[in-house]
Amino acid sequence: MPIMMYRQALNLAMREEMRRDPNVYVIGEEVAEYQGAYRVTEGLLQEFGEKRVVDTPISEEVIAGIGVGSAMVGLRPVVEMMTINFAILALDQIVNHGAKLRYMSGGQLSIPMVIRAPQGAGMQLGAQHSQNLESWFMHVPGLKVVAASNPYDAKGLLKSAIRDNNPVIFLEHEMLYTTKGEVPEDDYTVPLGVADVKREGRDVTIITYLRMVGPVMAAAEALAAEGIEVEVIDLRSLRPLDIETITDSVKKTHRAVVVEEDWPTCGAGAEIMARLQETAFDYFDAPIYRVSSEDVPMPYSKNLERSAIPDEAKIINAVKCTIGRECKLPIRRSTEDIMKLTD
Amino acid sequence: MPIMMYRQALNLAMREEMRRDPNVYVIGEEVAEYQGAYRVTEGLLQEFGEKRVVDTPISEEVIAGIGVGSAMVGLRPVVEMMTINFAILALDQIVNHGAKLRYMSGGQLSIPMVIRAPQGAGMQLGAQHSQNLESWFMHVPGLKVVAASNPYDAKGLLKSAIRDNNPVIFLEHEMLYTTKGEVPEDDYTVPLGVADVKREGRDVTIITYLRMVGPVMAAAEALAAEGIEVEVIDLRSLRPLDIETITDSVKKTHRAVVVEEDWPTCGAGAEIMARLQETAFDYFDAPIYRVSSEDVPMPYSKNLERSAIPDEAKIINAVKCTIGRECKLPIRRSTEDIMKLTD
Amino acid sequence: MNKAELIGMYRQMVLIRKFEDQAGESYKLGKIGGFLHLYVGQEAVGVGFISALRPDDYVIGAYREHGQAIARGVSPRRVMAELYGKKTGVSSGKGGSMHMFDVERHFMGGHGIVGGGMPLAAGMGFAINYRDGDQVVVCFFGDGAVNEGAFHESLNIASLWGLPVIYVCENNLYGMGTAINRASAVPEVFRRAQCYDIDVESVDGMDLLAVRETADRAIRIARKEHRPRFVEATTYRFRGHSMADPGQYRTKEEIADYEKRDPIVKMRAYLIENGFFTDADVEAIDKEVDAEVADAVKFADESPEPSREDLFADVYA
Amino acid sequence: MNKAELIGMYRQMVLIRKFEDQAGESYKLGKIGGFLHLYVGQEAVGVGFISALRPDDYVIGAYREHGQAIARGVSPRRVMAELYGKKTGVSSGKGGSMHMFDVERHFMGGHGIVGGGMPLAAGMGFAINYRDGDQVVVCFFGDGAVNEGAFHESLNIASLWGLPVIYVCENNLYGMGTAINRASAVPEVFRRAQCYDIDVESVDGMDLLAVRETADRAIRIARKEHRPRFVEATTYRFRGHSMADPGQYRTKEEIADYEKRDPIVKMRAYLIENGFFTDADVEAIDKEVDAEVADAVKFADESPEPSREDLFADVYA
Ligand SMILES: Cc1ncc(C[n+]2csc(CCOP(=O)(O)OP(=O)(O)O)c2C)c(N)n1
Ligand SMILES: Cc1ncc(C[n+]2csc(CCOP(=O)(O)OP(=O)(O)O)c2C)c(N)n1
Ligand SMILES: [Mg+2]
Ligand SMILES: [Mg+2]
Repeated sequence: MPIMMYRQALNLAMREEMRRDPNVYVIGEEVAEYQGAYRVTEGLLQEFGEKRVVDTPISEEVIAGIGVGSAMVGLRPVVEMMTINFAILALDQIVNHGAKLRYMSGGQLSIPMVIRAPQGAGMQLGAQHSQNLESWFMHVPGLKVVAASNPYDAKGLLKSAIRDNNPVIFLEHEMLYTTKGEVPEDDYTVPLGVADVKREGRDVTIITYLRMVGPVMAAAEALAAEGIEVEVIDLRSLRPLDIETITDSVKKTHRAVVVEEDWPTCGAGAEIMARLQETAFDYFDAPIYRVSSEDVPMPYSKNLERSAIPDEAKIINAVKCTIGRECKLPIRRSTEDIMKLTD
Repeated sequence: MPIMMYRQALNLAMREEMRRDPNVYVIGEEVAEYQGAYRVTEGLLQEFGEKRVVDTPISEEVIAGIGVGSAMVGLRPVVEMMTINFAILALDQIVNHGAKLRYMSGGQLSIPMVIRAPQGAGMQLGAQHSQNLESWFMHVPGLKVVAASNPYDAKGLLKSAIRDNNPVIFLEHEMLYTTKGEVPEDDYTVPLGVADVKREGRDVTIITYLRMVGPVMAAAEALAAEGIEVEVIDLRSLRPLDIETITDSVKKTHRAVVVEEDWPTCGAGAEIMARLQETAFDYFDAPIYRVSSEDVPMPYSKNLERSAIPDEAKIINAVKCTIGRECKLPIRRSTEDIMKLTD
Repeated sequence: MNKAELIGMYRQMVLIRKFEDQAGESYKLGKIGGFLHLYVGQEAVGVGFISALRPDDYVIGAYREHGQAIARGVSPRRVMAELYGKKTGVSSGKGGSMHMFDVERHFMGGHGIVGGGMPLAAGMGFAINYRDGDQVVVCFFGDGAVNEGAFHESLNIASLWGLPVIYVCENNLYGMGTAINRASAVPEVFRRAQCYDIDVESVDGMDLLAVRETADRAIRIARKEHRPRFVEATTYRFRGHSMADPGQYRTKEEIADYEKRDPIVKMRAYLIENGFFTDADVEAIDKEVDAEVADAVKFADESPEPSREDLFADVYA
Repeated sequence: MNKAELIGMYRQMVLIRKFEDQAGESYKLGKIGGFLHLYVGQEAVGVGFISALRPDDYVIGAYREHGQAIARGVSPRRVMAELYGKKTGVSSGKGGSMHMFDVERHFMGGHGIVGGGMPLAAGMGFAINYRDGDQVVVCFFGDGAVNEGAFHESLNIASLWGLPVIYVCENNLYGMGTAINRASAVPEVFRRAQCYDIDVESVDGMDLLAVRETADRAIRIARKEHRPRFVEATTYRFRGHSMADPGQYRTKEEIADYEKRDPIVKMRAYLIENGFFTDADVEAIDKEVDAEVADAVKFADESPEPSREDLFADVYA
C-alpha cells in the first residue's frame, strides 16, 4: 500500500470526490494559487480550474455563507478555514444558518457542506491561533463533527464527510499534516460515527482522538512494558459518538481515561464522562480521569506551551491513578485554583 | 423588603454601580432611547445621559469591540447583547480578544467588562432566537460566567460582575424578566463562584441554574409530598463552579440530577457530571441523570417547543429514576437515535 | 404590462395587507406566538420585485417576509398555518413567522439574524454562476442590516465575483427603534454600496410601478451581465417593529404623512384613473381577498398540530 | 523638523530593519518559534506615524508589529526577548511575535486576528471621548483586513460617533499570497473608506517624510475635531508574508522594482543631499545599531525562560 502524508491523504480525498461529483468544489483563503496555507489543497487548482477551486478575500463570515447558500441549492462545498480559530468569525453562518436550515424549513432543505480546518497547538502560535473548538461544534444539533488522527482515516473520513448530506465540521491538526501512513489507492470510505479500537487491552480504556492518539499509543506501549494493558479507542467521529464501542470497552476494563488536547470545561472529555456514567455506571471500579490541556489561553513560549498540553508522561500518570498505582494528583490545575492566583 | 421584578433588579444594579463609579457605562442596541428591548435599561438614559447610556448600530462585533477596547484603557463597560444568539457574531471580540488580552500581554492589561444578555427558549422565537450558550463561554479560560435565577441574585450578582476586573458573561432569561422577588435596597452583592442551596434534602441533589430553578423547586415540592426530600442547588456562577458545595451535597445525598435548559452535548450538565465523578466518585449510589432540552434546534410551534424543554414532570421522572422508583427511560432521545431518523 | 398583470399586482398588495392585518388580530388572540413583524406599508417593494422574477429565480428575505412569500405565490393558507404553528404550515410549524420556506417556489426563507441572509444570497448567486445558469437572486433586507459585517463582506464578494444577486434594501427609516441617522454614518443607504463598485439605484418604495420598473431593469442587467445590483427602496412600516413595539420613537405626524402615501391607495388611484378598473372591481377584489384570508385562517385553525415525533424529524438529512 | 528629529527617524528605520533581519536569522536558527511576520520594507509607515504621536496617544497594530513597537520606543531587548519566548519579553514570553504589548508606552498590541484590532481601536477612541481627552489612536492594519466585517462595522461607528482614531491601512499589495485585486472589488483601499464619510488620504508609504507629513495632518485633525481619519499608505514587504511563505506569487522583477524604492535608502539620500549628515554618520549609525541589535540578542539569549508557575499566572485579574 502506498505511504503518504496526512495532508496528501486529505488532498487525495478531495480529488477523488471532485472527479466523482461535479457539484463538489473547494473554497477558502489561499486554497488555489497559493496551494493552501498548509498545502492540503496543493494541485487542485491545476486539475480542476479556478471555478472549482476558489480563492477568497479574508471574509470568513461570507466564505461560510457562500458554502451554506450554495449548498441550499444543491452544490457540495468543501470550505477550508485556514485555521479553526478564524471560523469563530463564521459561526453565525455555520451555527445559526447551516445547522438549522433543514429543521427550520421543515425538512425542505439539506446542507451538504464540509468545513475543514486545522486546530490545536504545538507550533508556538500563541493564544489566538492554537484553539480547539470541537466542543462548540459538538454542542450544536444539525452539525456532525469528525476528527482524523492518521492518513488512512483522513482520506476515508473526508470522503464520507463530502458525501454526507449534512454540514460536517472536519477537524484536522497542523502537527499531523506531515505525519505518514499507509493509504489505499482504491475508493474506500470510513463511515462517520464509528470509532476505531486501535489497541486491545484488559486493564484500562483510553478514549481519545485527533492529535492525542499519538502520545496515547506511545503511553500504551510504555505501560505494556510495565504489564499494564491499555485499550485505546480513537473516536474519529465526535458527533455522533460511537457510544456502543466505548461502553463495551469500559464494561470490559472497568476503568477509563479520556485524553483531549482541548481545554477541559464542557469539552468532549466531559461529554464522554457524562455519557459513560449514563451507560456504564455500575461497571466502573475507579473514577474516569480526564487529561486535557491546562485551563489557560495557550502561551507562546515553547516550554510553557509544552507544559500546557497533554503528553505521554501525563497520560501514563493518569492511567496509573486510575488503576491505583502511585501517581501525581491533581491531573490538572483546576479552574478555581487558577482563578485564585489573581492580584 | 421591596418586591421587584427581575429586570428591575438588574436595572437597579446598573444604576447603583453607575452612580458609584463614573467609569461604568451601558452600551448596546436599543438600550437608551427605546429603554431596552426587554426594558432592562429603562430610565438609565434619563438619569445618566447619552454619554453613559449608548445606543449602537446593529453591529455586534464592534459593539463587543468597543467594550473590550474601552476596558483596555480602564472603562468598565456593561454591554447588552439584545439576545445571546446575536453574541455569536461578536465571539471573536469576546473570546479571541477580551478573554485573552490579559494573558497575552503578560498581565499588563485587564478587561473589566460585563456582557449581559437574555438566552433560552419559551417564547416561541424559533431556532435562531432560543439558544443557550453558557457552555461555549464556560469553555473559555479568561472568562467568567454567571446566571441569575431570581431578582435578589440578579441585583447582587450583576453588581459583583460589574466590579469584577475580568470579562464576565452575565446570562439572563427572557422568561424571568417579569418574575418578582424581594430585593433589599441596600448596597449588597452576591459573590461570584458561590452556589446557593435553595432547599435542603437528604435523598437527591438537583443541581441547576437560571430558568430551570423554578421548575426544579416545583418538582422538589411535589416530590416532598411523596416523601422524597430533594436538595436543590442553584449554581449562580457557572465559571467558576462552586464545586465544594456541590460535592458536599452529593456526599450527603449520594444521588444527583443535573437540570439545564441547554442542549446536552458538552453542556454545563456534562461538566458537572465530570467534575462530580472526579470529586465524589465513591459516594454515588446511582448514576447522575441529566435533564436537558432535546437535542434539536428549537422549533417554533408551541407544543413542540414545550416538549423540547425540561419541565417539572421530566425533572420528577429523572429524580425517580435516580432513586430507583418507577420511571421512564431514556430521560431524553439520544443524538445518535435522532440521527437515525434520516430519509 | 397588460391590464391583467397590473390588477394582479394590485390584488397581491391587497392580499398581503389584509393577510397581515389578520395576522395581527390572530396574534392578539394568542393564536400566533413568538415575534410577529408585519409588512404593512411595504407591500409595493416585495410585489414590485417578485412579480418581475422568473419561477426559477430565487428570493430570500429576512424576518419580515410573510408578504414576500405570498408575493412569490406561496399559499396564504400555508403561511397562516405556519404562523399558527401547524403541521400544514410552509415550514411544518417549525419555522414560524421569521422562517417561512417554500423551496419548490424558490422562496429560500425567512431568516431572523439581521444581515444573515446576505451571505446566503451570495452563495446562491455563486451556485448559479457555477452552473452557468441565468437565474438571479433577489435578497431583501432592512436599513438596519447595512451596518452588519455581513453586508460588507457580501457586497464585496458579489461585486468581485460578478454574482447575479440583486440586493434590495427596504429602507423604512428605522431599525427597530433606531432612526437610520443614529445608526449609519451615511444615511443614504445606496451610497454605502457604491464603494464596492456596484451599480446602485434608489426608488420610491411606496410606488409599485416605479419599483417594478427598477426591478425589471436590475434583474435584466444582473441576469445578462452576471453582476450584482443594489437597490434602495425607501418605504415605511405602518405598524410597529413587531407586535411588542411600544412605538414611542415615531411621531403621529410622521406616521400620518406616510399613510397618505399608502402604496395600495396610490396604485388603486392609478388603475381607476387609467380606466383599468372601477370602484366595483375594487370592492370585488376586496371581497375575494377577504374570503381568501378567512379561508386561510380557517385552514390554519383546523389544521393539526405537529406531533411529538415531529420534534425529532429533519434535524439531519 | 530639526536635524535631530530627522536623523532620529532615520535611525529608527535602520534599527527596525536590522532588528527584523536579525529576527529572521534567529528564526532560522530555531531560536524563535511560531509565525514570524517581518516589517522589512514597511518601516517608513510605522516610523512616520508613530514619531508624530504624543506619549499619551495610543498605538495598536496587527501581527506585523515588531517595528511599530520599536518605533514606539519599546526596547529592542524586550521585543527580541519576547520573540525568544523569555520571561523578560514585553509580554513575558506569553505573546510572541504576534502579541507584543507595552501598555506603559500605550502600545496596545500585537493582534493576530486579521481586522481584530479595528474594533478595539474604536473602543479606545470611545474611551478618549468618554473622558473628554484629546489623545488619538493610531490603528495599523493591512490591505487584506479591508474585507473583514470588522473593518466595516468599525469605520461606520468611528464616523458616526466621531472617534479620534486614525485608521492606517498598510497596503503592501498582498494579503498573504492574494494580490489585492483578487480580494477587493475596489483595489483603491481609500475608496473603501469613503462611503462612511471619513476623510481619506493616500500616501507613498516608502517615503518617510511624506508619511510623516500625512501623519501630522491626520493626527492634528483627529485630535482637534474628534473624528476619524483614514490613510492608505502604499508600501511593500521585501520579505515573504511569514518565514513559511514559499513566495511564488510575486515576480522577481516586482520585488526588485520595489527594492529600488527602499525607504531607508531614500531617506538616507535625502539627509545626505541636504547636508544633514555624511557617509561617516551613516556608518556610525549602522555600527551603533548593529551593536544595539547584538545586545538585544544577547539579552534575549541569556534571559530566563518562564517557569511552570507562570503558565497559570495572569489568566484572571
Ligand atoms: C444579528 C442580530 N442583531 C439584532 C437582532 C434584533 N433585531 C431584530 S430586527 C432588528 C432591527 C432591524 O432593522 P432593519 O434591518 O431596518 O429591518 P426592519 O425591521 O426595519 O424591516 C433588530 C435589531 C437580530 N435579530 N439579529
Ligand atoms: C480572521 C483571520 N483570517 C485569516 C488569518 C490568516 N492570515 C494571517 S495574515 C493574513 C493576510 C493578511 O494580509 P494583510 O491584511 O494585507 O496584512 P499583511 O500580512 O500584508 O501585513 C491571513 C489571511 C488570520 N490571521 N485571521
Ligand atoms: Mg428598517
Ligand atoms: Mg497586505
